[in-house]
Amino acid sequence: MSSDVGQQHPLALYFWIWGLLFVISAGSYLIDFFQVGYDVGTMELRWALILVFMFLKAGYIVAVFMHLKWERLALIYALLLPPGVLLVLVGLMAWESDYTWLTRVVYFGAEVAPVALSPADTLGHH
Amino acid sequence: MAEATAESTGLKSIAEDWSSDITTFKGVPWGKAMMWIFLLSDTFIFSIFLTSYMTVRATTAEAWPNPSEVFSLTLFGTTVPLLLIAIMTFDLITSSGTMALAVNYGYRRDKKKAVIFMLATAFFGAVFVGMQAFEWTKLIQEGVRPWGNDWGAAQFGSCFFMITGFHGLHVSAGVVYLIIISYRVWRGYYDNTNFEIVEITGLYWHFVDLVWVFIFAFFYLW
Amino acid sequence: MAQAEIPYQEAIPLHDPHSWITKYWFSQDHKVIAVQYGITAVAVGLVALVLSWIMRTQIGFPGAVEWITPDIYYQSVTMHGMIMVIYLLTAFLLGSFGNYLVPLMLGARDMVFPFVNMISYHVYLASVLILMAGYLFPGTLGGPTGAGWTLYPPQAILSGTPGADWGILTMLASLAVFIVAFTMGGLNYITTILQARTRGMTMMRMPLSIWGIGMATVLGLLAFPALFVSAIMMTLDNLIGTSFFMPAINSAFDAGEDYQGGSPLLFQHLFWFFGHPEVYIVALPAFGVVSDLISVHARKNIFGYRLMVWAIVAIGGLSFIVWAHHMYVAGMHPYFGFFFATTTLIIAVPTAIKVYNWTLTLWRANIRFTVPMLFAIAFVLTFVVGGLTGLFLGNVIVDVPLSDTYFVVAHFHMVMGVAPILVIFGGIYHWYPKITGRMLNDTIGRIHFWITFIGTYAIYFPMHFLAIPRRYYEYNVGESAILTQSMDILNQSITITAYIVGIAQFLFIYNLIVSYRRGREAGDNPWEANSLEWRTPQTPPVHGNWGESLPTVHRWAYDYSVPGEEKDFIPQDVPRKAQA
Amino acid sequence: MAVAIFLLIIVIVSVLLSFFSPWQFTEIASNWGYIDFTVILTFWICGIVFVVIGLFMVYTTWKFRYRADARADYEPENPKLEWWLTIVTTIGVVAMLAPGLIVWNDFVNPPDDVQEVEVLSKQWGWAFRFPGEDGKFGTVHVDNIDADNSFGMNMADPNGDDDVLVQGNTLHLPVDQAYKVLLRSNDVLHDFWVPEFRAKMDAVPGMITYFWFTPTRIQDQPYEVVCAELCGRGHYTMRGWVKVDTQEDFRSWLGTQPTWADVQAATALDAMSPEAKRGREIWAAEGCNACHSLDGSAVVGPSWLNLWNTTRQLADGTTATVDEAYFVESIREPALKIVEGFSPAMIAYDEETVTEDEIQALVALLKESVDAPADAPVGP
Ligand code: HEA
Ligand code: HEA
Ligand code: HEC
Ligand code: CUA
Ligand SMILES: [Cu+2]
Repeated sequence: MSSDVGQQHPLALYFWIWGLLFVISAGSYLIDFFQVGYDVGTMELRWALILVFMFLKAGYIVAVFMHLKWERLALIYALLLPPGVLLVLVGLMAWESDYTWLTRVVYFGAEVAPVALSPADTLGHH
Repeated sequence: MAEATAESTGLKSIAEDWSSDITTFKGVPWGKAMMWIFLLSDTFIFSIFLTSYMTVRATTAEAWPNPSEVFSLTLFGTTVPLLLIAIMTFDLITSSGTMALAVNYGYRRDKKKAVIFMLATAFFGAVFVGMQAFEWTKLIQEGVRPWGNDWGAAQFGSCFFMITGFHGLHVSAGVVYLIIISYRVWRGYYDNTNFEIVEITGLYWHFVDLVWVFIFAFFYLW
Repeated sequence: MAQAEIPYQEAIPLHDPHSWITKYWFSQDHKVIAVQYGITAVAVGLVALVLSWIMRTQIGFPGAVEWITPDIYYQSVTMHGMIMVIYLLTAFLLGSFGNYLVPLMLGARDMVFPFVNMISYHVYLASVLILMAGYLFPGTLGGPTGAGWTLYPPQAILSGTPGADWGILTMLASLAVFIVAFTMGGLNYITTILQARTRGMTMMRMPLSIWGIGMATVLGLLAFPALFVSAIMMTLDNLIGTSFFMPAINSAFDAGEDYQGGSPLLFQHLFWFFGHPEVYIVALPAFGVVSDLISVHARKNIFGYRLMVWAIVAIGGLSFIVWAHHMYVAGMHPYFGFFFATTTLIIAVPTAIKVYNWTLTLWRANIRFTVPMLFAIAFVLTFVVGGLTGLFLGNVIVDVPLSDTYFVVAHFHMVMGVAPILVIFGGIYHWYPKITGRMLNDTIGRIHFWITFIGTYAIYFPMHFLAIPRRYYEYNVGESAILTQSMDILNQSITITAYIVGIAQFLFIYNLIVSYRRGREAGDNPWEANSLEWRTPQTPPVHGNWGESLPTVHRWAYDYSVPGEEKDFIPQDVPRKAQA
Repeated sequence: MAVAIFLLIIVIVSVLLSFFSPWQFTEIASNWGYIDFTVILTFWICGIVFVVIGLFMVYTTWKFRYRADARADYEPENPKLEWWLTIVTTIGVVAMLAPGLIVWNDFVNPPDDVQEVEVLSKQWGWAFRFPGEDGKFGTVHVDNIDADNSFGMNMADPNGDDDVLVQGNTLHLPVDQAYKVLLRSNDVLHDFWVPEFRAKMDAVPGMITYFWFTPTRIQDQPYEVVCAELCGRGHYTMRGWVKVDTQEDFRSWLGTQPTWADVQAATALDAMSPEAKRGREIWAAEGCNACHSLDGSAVVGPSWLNLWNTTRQLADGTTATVDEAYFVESIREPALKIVEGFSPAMIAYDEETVTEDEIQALVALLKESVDAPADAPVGP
């Protein structure tokens, strides 16, 4: 594309992506609407779906709306590489918090529901 | 044109761009480069908010209230989970779409349409903030506080108010920013540029939407 | 887009100052902002210096001065550490050197957004004032916080710690404001380095100072968010009783909040996710600047420039995945030790390369022992000592007996408390002629150097042998036997040396003031250096730096003693001879 | 010239000080000789590097000092040399790191015959707890702490009854017995450090941390414990003592210390009926406590607090009242009626595991598990 007038792309593309984002968001929402995961008691499928829709949506926003797709690689990599260290942080913190939680369970006799508590459960009784 | 010198693609283009003189990001105006770098820094801020949320949620031995129910709305007698949040999500996407159009019209030098769509974006942003205020009010009435709630871990409220609050501040700032820029565009401050200012504003706005994608996934759905 | 090109930059209208206020106070000229940053940083640095005297007095002569209570002691330690690291070193190296050198060394007119740059300084000033406001709150819980510069909760917000009332809040607020200031400045530095270099100035021709400053700024922009967010969360824990970092506790000093379920380790991880990059934020600019000082004054090209650049990049990247080496004995997941010890020792390799290259630059050089060069050499030696003791601490099991003792204190004073400070001094002696047009007095400079170098070495080296806990107001409590008599003597001598070294700094400040009017005229390029800042048409450079057009760069900054050339230096903007 | 001389002096003095300084590590009194070994190894490698670099600088600053007629070499790089230096450095790093990690592996993995002792830290003093006869610690929580229960023992946990509680700042340990030190804090971070034992670790409120060691040396003077993590204005006063005894001396000392049961006997705490108390024992013994709390906090399963006689919303949309029949069914065939919001995680218990008689006791417990004044027994 001729970049001397900046990022210019056919309007139709934007409408397309716009529509797509609606569809993806609807997908995310339906995960909850149908209580995916809560119904069967295992959350893996729910988490996987959440992540898939999240990355799809984020990807489209960044790539098309923020025009990153059309930028030169030098910029793309400069923006995408540094957050890699955050993955290290997130991974280690997940590990760390599990460990802390475990010592709480073992020594403080606490234990926690793998499934979230529903407010309805306690609301009626207080 | 600066980029005329660097037409190669792929990894080679990275090496060439980084080893060229004057500019590293070819064809990227100063303001846009600065906005991107700022957004990178802001990404770290929000990521660390979310990481902290993950950590406290996984560390606490208290049960975590179920957001699906906490944020449900009762409409015509039926309880719909996360309804308001869904509406807010769609509202933000809509604003992202109008913003993208504004950028496009800006580069087409269609000042009038650019301004109209920017103001539309600001409008949807304001609506979002309004809905958020409603949501906060509802939760506060139901007894959720940053330091505790009736349903489980206190961190539920802490994280909720902190993260959505910080995001809401970003949206509010974005609304103000949009209004100022559209005023200036309208008054002709940028007439002898390519209107990349609209794109820069757009970057910020899309970023705010982007953050919401992650908050929605991790806080409301997880 | 044409904006990014030099002709456009040359056409930018500069906001020339019209009054005293816009020239010296609200100036948008990067050189004035640099001096503002520098003066403010030195001023708070002196406060921190006086605080170190208070601490040393208590350690060397316990009880000799009555008003040094435990509260005063811990408040002094905290403020001393925080001021030195953030408000002096970070602010000076990036705010002052960064502002001054980035546009000049790159051949730019100014920073890309001078207005934001100007605001940056004033926000920084505000953060300093907020920090100092901690001293204004009276009462038993008044005064600044005494939580240690690491501010670990729960302790930091409970009233068993001095300053738990307002001190901790002013500290957190000040840090948040500082980060805003830094972000405004930092975005400017990065954008200028990436997008506003002059013709011919490729990245691989940039002086190492710019590499160091640039990489440190990147680290800052990515690491400060962690501190920013933790400051917000701690403020919330403190003010409205959230429990991010606060587990259920039972303390007589708990202000009655019902804390539950938070994670103190989370704070430590976030603090060091910021904190470790932070130590490189203060080290990398020093690395860069010292490379330039050594090369110029040794009249020799820097050895292994490319590897130096890659080492800076590698250190910058790695510094984000070593943070928990500060937490080996913090009770984190035991297996983290393996990961972090390995990454920590890996980072020593690129750092070692830098050390080798500095010393190898001296090999077969023609060393002029100017005052800046003296400081540069002293830097290398102190950094080696501090770096090597860092290797003790980095090796997880070796850290177990050493952690939280004076060995750690000795390590970081060597590597941070004196090495970068020496570079700051060296840099000031080196660029003062450019900033003011006059030389600093050489004799005073040499006296200042020898006292500072020998003195600080005498303070910090023996500290390594003190196997006693740090952050102790007093050692002889009850039947305690951990402090032996010979340690008493050592502590006293350290204290006395610290007084002397501290006083010597006033010599330096005297020199700065007097030479401004009376110093010898410097000329444009007194050190016969190559980089662009010495090629400005005027000395001191005027607003806009360059005349009609910007300089064009033809070579790297290190063409010293090129064989077959008449002079032993060839500035960067001298064209190459037509190759036959 | 002066520079080279001073650098030389500094190198020499540094080396001399390292060998002849009067300040050395205290004499070791634990199994962690390996730690000392890694320290010494690191010392030698780093020391040699220091001397080499120092002397190299002495030489260059002397040899290549400025002369007007001299000229520096022009040598931008020397890849071969740089490769060599990188490799040698890497070797040096590996030589320090590898033994270090091996010892660390020992450090974090206590041996099989290890005994446990808990160190309870609080601003600004220490207390200690041994697991007693059964070798098991009772669970604890700071919320349980009150005037009669300074350790925060969980009343409902029978494992705690024989725990030996040591007040005061002195801990006794038998020589040559490996101990895993469990660290707990009531308030802020502390760090339990005895320099002679080398090992140390922070105590973190809200969790348990640990390290292990074997005391190896008996001496008359107890070893001094110093708190090594800033814990407020009294940090520097937070000392304690560890006395290493022979096995016999240790036993007789331990015998003089009260157990939690002893402490409890002194105070009548519990207003529950005997039957309900028996129910609580069953609750803990059968492992119901892993999933059901008595304090209202939802664990894996619903809390039993205020459960009796309430109407439950079930997942299939129907409701049920918690009476004896429902209770029995919930135990025998839990999958039949799933409470809304919970997963069917509970296994079925048959008559052999939970007898009819025991169910009666559990029912009594349930009936008495209602919100009561603040000093009612607190669950996990
Ligand atoms: C400028 C600041 C700075 C720098 C550059 C460093 C550099 C290093 N630091 Fe330091 N450090 C601090 C500032 C700094 N540190 C501060 C402020 C603290 C304390 C904070 C507090 O608790 O208050 C601290 C604490 C600290 C700890 C925590 C100790 C504890 O609390 O228990 C550790 C542990 O790993 C550590 C390790 C290192 C290492 C491995 C390096 C390495 O980067 C060093 C690399 C350099 C060299 C290695 C020397 C050169 C190399 C050679 C000459 C050849 C190589 C030879 C061989 C490999 C044999 N440091
Ligand atoms: C850059 C960092 C820096 C610097 C320069 C110093 C300088 C000094 N420090 Fe400090 N120190 C820290 C960073 C620094 N320190 C940190 C982070 C801590 C940890 C705090 C904590 O535990 O929470 C600490 C803690 C600390 C302790 C441990 C206290 C304890 O644990 O109980 C001691 C004890 O002796 C000490 C002493 C000194 C002394 C005597 C000096 C000096 O007086 C040495 C001599 C003077 C100089 C080297 C000159 C420096 C010049 C200036 C500062 C003037 C302004 C600058 C210009 C004019 C350019 N410091
Ligand atoms: C592995 C976890 C687990 C253990 C162990 C366990 N339960 Fe449960 N229990 C649950 C879960 C999950 C539910 C909720 C879902 C359901 O109704 O099955 C539940 C439900 C119940 C209910 C119905 C509660 C209500 O609110 O209606 C009773 C009664 C009960 N359990 C008794 C017991 C008893 C008695 C024991 C021990 C002998 C026990 N449970 C052990 C997980 C457990
Ligand atoms: Cu307890 Cu320091
Ligand atoms: Cu570090």
